[in-house]
Amino acid sequence: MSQDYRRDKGGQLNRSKTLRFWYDNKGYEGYQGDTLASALLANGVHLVGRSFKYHRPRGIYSAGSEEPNALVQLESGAHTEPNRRATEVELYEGLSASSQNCWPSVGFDIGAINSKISRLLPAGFYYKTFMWPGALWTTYEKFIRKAAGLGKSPTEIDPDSYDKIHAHCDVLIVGAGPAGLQAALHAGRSGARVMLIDEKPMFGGSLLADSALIDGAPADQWVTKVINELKQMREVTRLTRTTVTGYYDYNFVVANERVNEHLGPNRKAGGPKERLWKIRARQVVLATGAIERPLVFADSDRPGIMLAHALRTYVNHYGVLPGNRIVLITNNDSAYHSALDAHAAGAMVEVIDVRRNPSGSLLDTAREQGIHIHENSTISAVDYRRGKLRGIEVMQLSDDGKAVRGVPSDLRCDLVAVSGGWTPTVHLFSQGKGKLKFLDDEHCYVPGERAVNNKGFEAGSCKATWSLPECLKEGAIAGASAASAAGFESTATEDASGTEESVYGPARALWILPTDHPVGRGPKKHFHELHNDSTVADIALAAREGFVSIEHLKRYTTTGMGTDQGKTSNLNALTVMSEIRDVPIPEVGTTTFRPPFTPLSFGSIVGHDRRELFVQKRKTAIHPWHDRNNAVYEDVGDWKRPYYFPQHGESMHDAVQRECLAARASAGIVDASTLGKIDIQGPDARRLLNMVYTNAWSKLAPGRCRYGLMLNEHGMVFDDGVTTCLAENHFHMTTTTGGAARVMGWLEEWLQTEWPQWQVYCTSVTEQWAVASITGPNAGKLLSTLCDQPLDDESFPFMSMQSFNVAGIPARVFRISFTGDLTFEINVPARYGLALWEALMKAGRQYDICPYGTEAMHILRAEKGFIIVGQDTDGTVTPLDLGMDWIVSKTKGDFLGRRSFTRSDTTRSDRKQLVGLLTEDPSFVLPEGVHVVEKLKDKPPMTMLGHVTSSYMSPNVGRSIAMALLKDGFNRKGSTLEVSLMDGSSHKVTVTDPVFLKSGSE
Amino acid sequence: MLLIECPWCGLRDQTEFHCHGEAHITRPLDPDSLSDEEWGSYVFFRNNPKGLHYERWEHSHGCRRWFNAARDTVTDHVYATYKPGVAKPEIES
Amino acid sequence: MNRYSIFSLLRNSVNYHQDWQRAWRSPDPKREYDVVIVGGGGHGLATAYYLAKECGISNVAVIEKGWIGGGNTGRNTTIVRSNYLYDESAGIYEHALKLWENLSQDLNYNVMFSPRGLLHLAHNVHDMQEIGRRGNAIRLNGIDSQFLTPAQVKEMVPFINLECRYPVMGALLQPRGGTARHDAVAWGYARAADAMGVDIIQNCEVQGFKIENNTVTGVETSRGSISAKKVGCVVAGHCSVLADMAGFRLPIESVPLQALVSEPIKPILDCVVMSGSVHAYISQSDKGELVIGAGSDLYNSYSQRGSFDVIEATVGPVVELYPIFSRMKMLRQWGGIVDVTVDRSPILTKTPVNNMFFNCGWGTGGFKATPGSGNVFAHSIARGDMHPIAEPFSMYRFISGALIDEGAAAAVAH
Amino acid sequence: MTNTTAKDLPRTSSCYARSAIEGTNSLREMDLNGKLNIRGDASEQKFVDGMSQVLEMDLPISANSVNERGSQRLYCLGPDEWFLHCNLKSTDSLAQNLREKLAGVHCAVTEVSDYYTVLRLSGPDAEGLLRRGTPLDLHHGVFKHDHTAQTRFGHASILLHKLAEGEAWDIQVRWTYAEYLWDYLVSAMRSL
Repeated sequence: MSQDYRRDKGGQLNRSKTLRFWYDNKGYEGYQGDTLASALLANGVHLVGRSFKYHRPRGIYSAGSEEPNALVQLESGAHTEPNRRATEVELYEGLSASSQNCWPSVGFDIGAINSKISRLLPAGFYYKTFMWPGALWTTYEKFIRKAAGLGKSPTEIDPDSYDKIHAHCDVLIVGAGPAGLQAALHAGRSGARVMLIDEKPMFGGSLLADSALIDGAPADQWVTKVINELKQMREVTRLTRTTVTGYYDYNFVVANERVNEHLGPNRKAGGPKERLWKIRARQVVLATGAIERPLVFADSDRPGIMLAHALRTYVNHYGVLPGNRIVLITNNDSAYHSALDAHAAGAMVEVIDVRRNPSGSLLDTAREQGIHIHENSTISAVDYRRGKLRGIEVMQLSDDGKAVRGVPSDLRCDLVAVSGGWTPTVHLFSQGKGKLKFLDDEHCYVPGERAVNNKGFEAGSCKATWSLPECLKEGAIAGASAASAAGFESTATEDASGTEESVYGPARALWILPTDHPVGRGPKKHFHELHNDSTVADIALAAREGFVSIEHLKRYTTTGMGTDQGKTSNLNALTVMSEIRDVPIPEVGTTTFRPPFTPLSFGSIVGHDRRELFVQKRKTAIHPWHDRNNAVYEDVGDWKRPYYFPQHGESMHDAVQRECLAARASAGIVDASTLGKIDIQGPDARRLLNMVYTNAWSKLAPGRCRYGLMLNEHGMVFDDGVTTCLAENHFHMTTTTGGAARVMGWLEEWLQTEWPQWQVYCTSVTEQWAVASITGPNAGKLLSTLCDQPLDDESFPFMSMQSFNVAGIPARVFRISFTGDLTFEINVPARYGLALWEALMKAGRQYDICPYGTEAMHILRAEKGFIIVGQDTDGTVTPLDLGMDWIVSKTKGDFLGRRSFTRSDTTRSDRKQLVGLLTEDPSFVLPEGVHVVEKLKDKPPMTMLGHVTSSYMSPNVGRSIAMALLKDGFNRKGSTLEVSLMDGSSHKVTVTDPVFLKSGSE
Repeated sequence: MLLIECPWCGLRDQTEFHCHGEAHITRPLDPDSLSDEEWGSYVFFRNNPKGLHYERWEHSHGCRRWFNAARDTVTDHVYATYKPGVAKPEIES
Repeated sequence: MNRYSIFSLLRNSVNYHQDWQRAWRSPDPKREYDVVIVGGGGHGLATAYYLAKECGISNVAVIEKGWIGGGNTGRNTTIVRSNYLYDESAGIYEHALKLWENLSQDLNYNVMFSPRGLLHLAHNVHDMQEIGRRGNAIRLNGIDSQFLTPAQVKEMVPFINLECRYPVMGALLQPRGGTARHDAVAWGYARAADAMGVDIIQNCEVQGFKIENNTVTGVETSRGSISAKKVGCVVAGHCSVLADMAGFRLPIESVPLQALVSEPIKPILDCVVMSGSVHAYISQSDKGELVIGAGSDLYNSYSQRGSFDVIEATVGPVVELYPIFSRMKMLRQWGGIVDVTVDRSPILTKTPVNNMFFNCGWGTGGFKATPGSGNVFAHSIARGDMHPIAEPFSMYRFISGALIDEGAAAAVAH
Repeated sequence: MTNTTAKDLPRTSSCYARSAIEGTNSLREMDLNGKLNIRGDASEQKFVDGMSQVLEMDLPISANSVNERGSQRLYCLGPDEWFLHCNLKSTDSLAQNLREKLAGVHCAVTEVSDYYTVLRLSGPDAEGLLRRGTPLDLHHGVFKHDHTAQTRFGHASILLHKLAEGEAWDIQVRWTYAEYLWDYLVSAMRSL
């Protein structure tokens, strides 16, 4: 299909590169340099979507990121993306897009029924109905959900990659229009590190659509010159296709670069689709420009109606004349540029000016060109039929602009362009906690005072500076000032003097234009907000019902809550409310602008932190052996620990039972490398241990080990482990795997903030040591084959440590036990962990050594009634609750948490206490987490006495065993209670001591 | 996203640090002499001002030292950071 | 008061909706009230509503610094559930859930309570033990709870990545859990309370309390002095500031909690899914946005803004668990100030000042409790003594040690 | 009893099967060297003198600085913490000499050779690759040759050292995070 609306010349396009694309399965052609929107317009396609609520047909409204209407589903399959703004999607060969929120097609949409019953669907209608009968709401809701939502989520895994990078600079400039370019130039010349960022594929900003002169030459020549100079500066980073989406504290700025996206999914080049920049800037210059403000008239949401500056952009930048008979409607002079450019491009142009007796050089020029100006007039109706804009009705305005008079006259046209002046783009300034101020004369918010930590400057039309020479000057000053503030010598020069295109006459403060029936009380609708279908009548209703603050207004009418975040609608909404309430706009309020400026892809936010890099997998030195030997892993924190080692298709249960039996029968081996380890040295080491553990440490002799419990100040157990005295003032502490970092932090916290004068240093040595723990009656014999050390009870007693070579590796060997059987925990430098393990496995073959995982480890310890902190405790358990009063020193004085023991709740005798439970049926294993009751009731609620913390089938005891935290548990030993099961049944249990296996040597 | 001056390593990104709550709370020397109210107050009750706040930070991804900061909880402006043991600076906010 | 219904909507449409009345009046404050509620969020408005409706006290003012519902009521992720571990928690949250189930009809305002089912995922052995304990406790407290296998989870959420970094091992389902429309809760309570005579006074900041003989007698506000026989403070985030005015401290710290929504899409997720271990909390609103609960910044702040790293730490897990969302886009992020207690349970309490009551400390989980919290707080204020459901949540538990440690038990208590 | 000695035994690599990348940018895990963590009080003259004498070099005393002598590098990590890189073989004797020399001085010498490993990243894009994970300003005008800093890379804490010459960086990281760091840098290389 030919590009009927393409101009013969003009535009910054590569006309030699024709690109074929598909929209709603129909093929079209465009050029390299087009956006999807400009290419569609070149092909005469205006209707591109259906609105959110009423499913009204909608067209392309803008030429940029403010687009409220033209949202499409880009591509399909794994590459699909919903809600892409056609005005920003760069055209590439083979692009395929489809319309959204319509069925069966954008031209004929069943959902448009909503438009027919729109009178029943005012703002907040859903709060007022769908309540009877109550049970039906969920049914209604299904339909509401289906009707809402715009595009569709991808349903396949994202095939693209994303990059993320930190950056630092002295001066960050957001926006590369005339002010931004000037700022970059002046900051850059000072030698400062500068980043210049713009969301468009090329720099130039408003100049891209402009016909202005700078330094006597067309603006694009000046832009090229500036870019060339910037390219020469080593410290200047230039980013196009990059949107600054967030401005946070301390000049932390987030920007999203679309790296390869514009090449389409079939691009040959590798590299990421997008890159997220996390930038710290000393100074931030905001040159973010302005967004054209719409005029709202009857049915001004129809396809074929667009912003005046968008028209100009399409004509000048994209070489598209989107209509042949064009009507502009305006309340200010700036639209005349668009009128003149469209006229020059060959369109028949008329202007409807809502002002009375407008005058000025631009109007004179327009009249000279033969452009008819309808003064003091408005559009009272839009003729949109069968997918096409066919004309409008024009009427005279009353003196106050609130009504129309006379008879309407028909005006044939295929495009209407609107201008209600300009709204400075203050989003980033406001995000950065800057305070906005309202300029009465300019009818807009501009940057006021900056937040204390977000230093920088603003320049250009983002502060309502409209003239080009002024923008250039402000840019130069902002760039130079920012560089100076960042510590560089810099002054602004006036080497770029823009030609003042014309002096603007005053605008008329009129944005909501009347029609032949009162606004909101007739068939024609005044949409001030296109994205979410919010009308002027909705605002009036909100005001009537008391939703008058901007926050209530937004939420009640959903104004500004769409994917465009109200870029074109917020100020009109404020204006309507201010007129209804008859208060100035600042009293109505200011919307809080929140990041992101435009929607930011999850993929970009995630960057590299996905899949394998989501969270590091920590593995022990022995891991390669586990891998080779079929280990099934358990995630413990970010560690991968062997859970069990199934053999020949064993089930987990079978493997674990086998491992438990083997460990007690002869020899078992477990990888204990993940335990936290802390080296503690200094004259006050014992003092520290005395404070952080409940028991006494003053007399532990070198070479001896002791078990300890740690409490928080609330008196609750939070970690445990064995600590060994290596030398008089030197200790080796172990912690739980999950608690390693917490305990290290706990010690440092106290030492650094409370006891800095104590002479003791703590050093984490967790990964220094690989640990293989061998247990079982033959553990000693096994070890003796690998060392020259006497291992008998006398030479190497229980709870002691010795250093000697094991398999030729220097080792610290601890005779401690978590199984209750003879156990040696062999610590070697991590580099030798695997060698040690393999040596032990080899030497252990004659003892049928059995490697076991964490599950068997848990069963073996439970058989002996040893606790696991975090499983048998949950942060609400004291040592006394665990029946471990033996570990609480009564004589050593103060320790952390001790004082909490004497509070009324902690001294209760009926606290939950750790006990053992034996099921009536010894083959029945209680699920962990089930609750104990006195006697099962027919139905809940029933009083719970406590819950099962640990529960296993113990092959060594020969029956199931369980531990529980039970209210008044110690006094209940011997009694029979019931455990309530999820299926409603119960099982009888007897309360016992939690030590199930009396045998065992240690 | 704060920038925080570690007294030893200099100005660093917030993501290198951890905050540990109110500063200048001294552990009672003789907890036994405290009433339950006084003990509970020490363990759980905190100043939670809207405005100037003295708090503890740890340069956890750096030198792992703890230090104190005076920060405004409304503007998030960090007025000062200082080493432990140093008296809290007077800040005019 | 106009009654809301499809018929009133039809009737009003004839006249282009010109005849709707204000949802609530905008009265000037009176000199004196029986009860002044400080804070016009969901909990405060609910308190006023139940005072009028169930306690026969309608000479009540709700004083709000800004606009009602402008705080955490309008900034949360709208999740409603009652599947808490401890009896005390189950008591108050289930009380709330029962009220939720009939709230639209009770208020004649559609709060869009949508019991679409709520899943808690378990990703490791410890999680399985945790949901095992909690699921059983919930059931014995008479609340619905079911365990799901990974396959059943996949049935409910077909696009979930069960084999993510921490594989999904199972889940706890509360079928009656779901979401509600947060703004509607504030507006619905306001309208219903107003209809019974409660004065809702917006843009009125409390600047101090009138306290005589350790008994509160009123509040000083930006719109003048207002006397009150009793005062209830329900100002999430700012409770420490009010306590400070009244001369005492609370075991509370205020931190920014963040949330974000994606662009709207057609329905794809029909339940609420929460994962403590992968840190992803997600549901889809009726508008089609994916509503995602982010973490809190770990420092005190009243700035209602958070850090970008919290957003990164939130979106990462979402994409890990739901890889198809990688191409979705964040539309809006925001923060609220939540008041956090050490045990992650709220504080409903009498205070050191007579006739002054505080309701605070809801942390990240206040929205779901709104009706229950307001209801028992109203009864407590009316009686002058705490309602049995509220009783365990006294601020004095931090003295006795009787914490309700949902935080320690679950590692997360959203 | 076997007669093997430790040095004959195979060692486990912290990057397991990752083999060095040699290209425009290169990445490899350095051979295991000796590492001592040393704590002490820089304001105590005996400590400073003892350290200097044993190590035959000046004690760097501001955090994130380094002194070098032969194969020895001494990093100052903080107000009371140093980190020594040395020849693996001499680790024991250095530790012993330090302990003896500093007897009576409150200090702690802890061997952590196996706790950490060092990855060397070099090439024209090295700085850019590091910027994928670290929030630190690594610009050549700010982070100069032979500068060092403890910072963050992704989830890992690292000790970063820009070598005295060229675009080469040593990244010291905890043993169990080395694989993660490696894979992250490889992912970063793919996004250049």
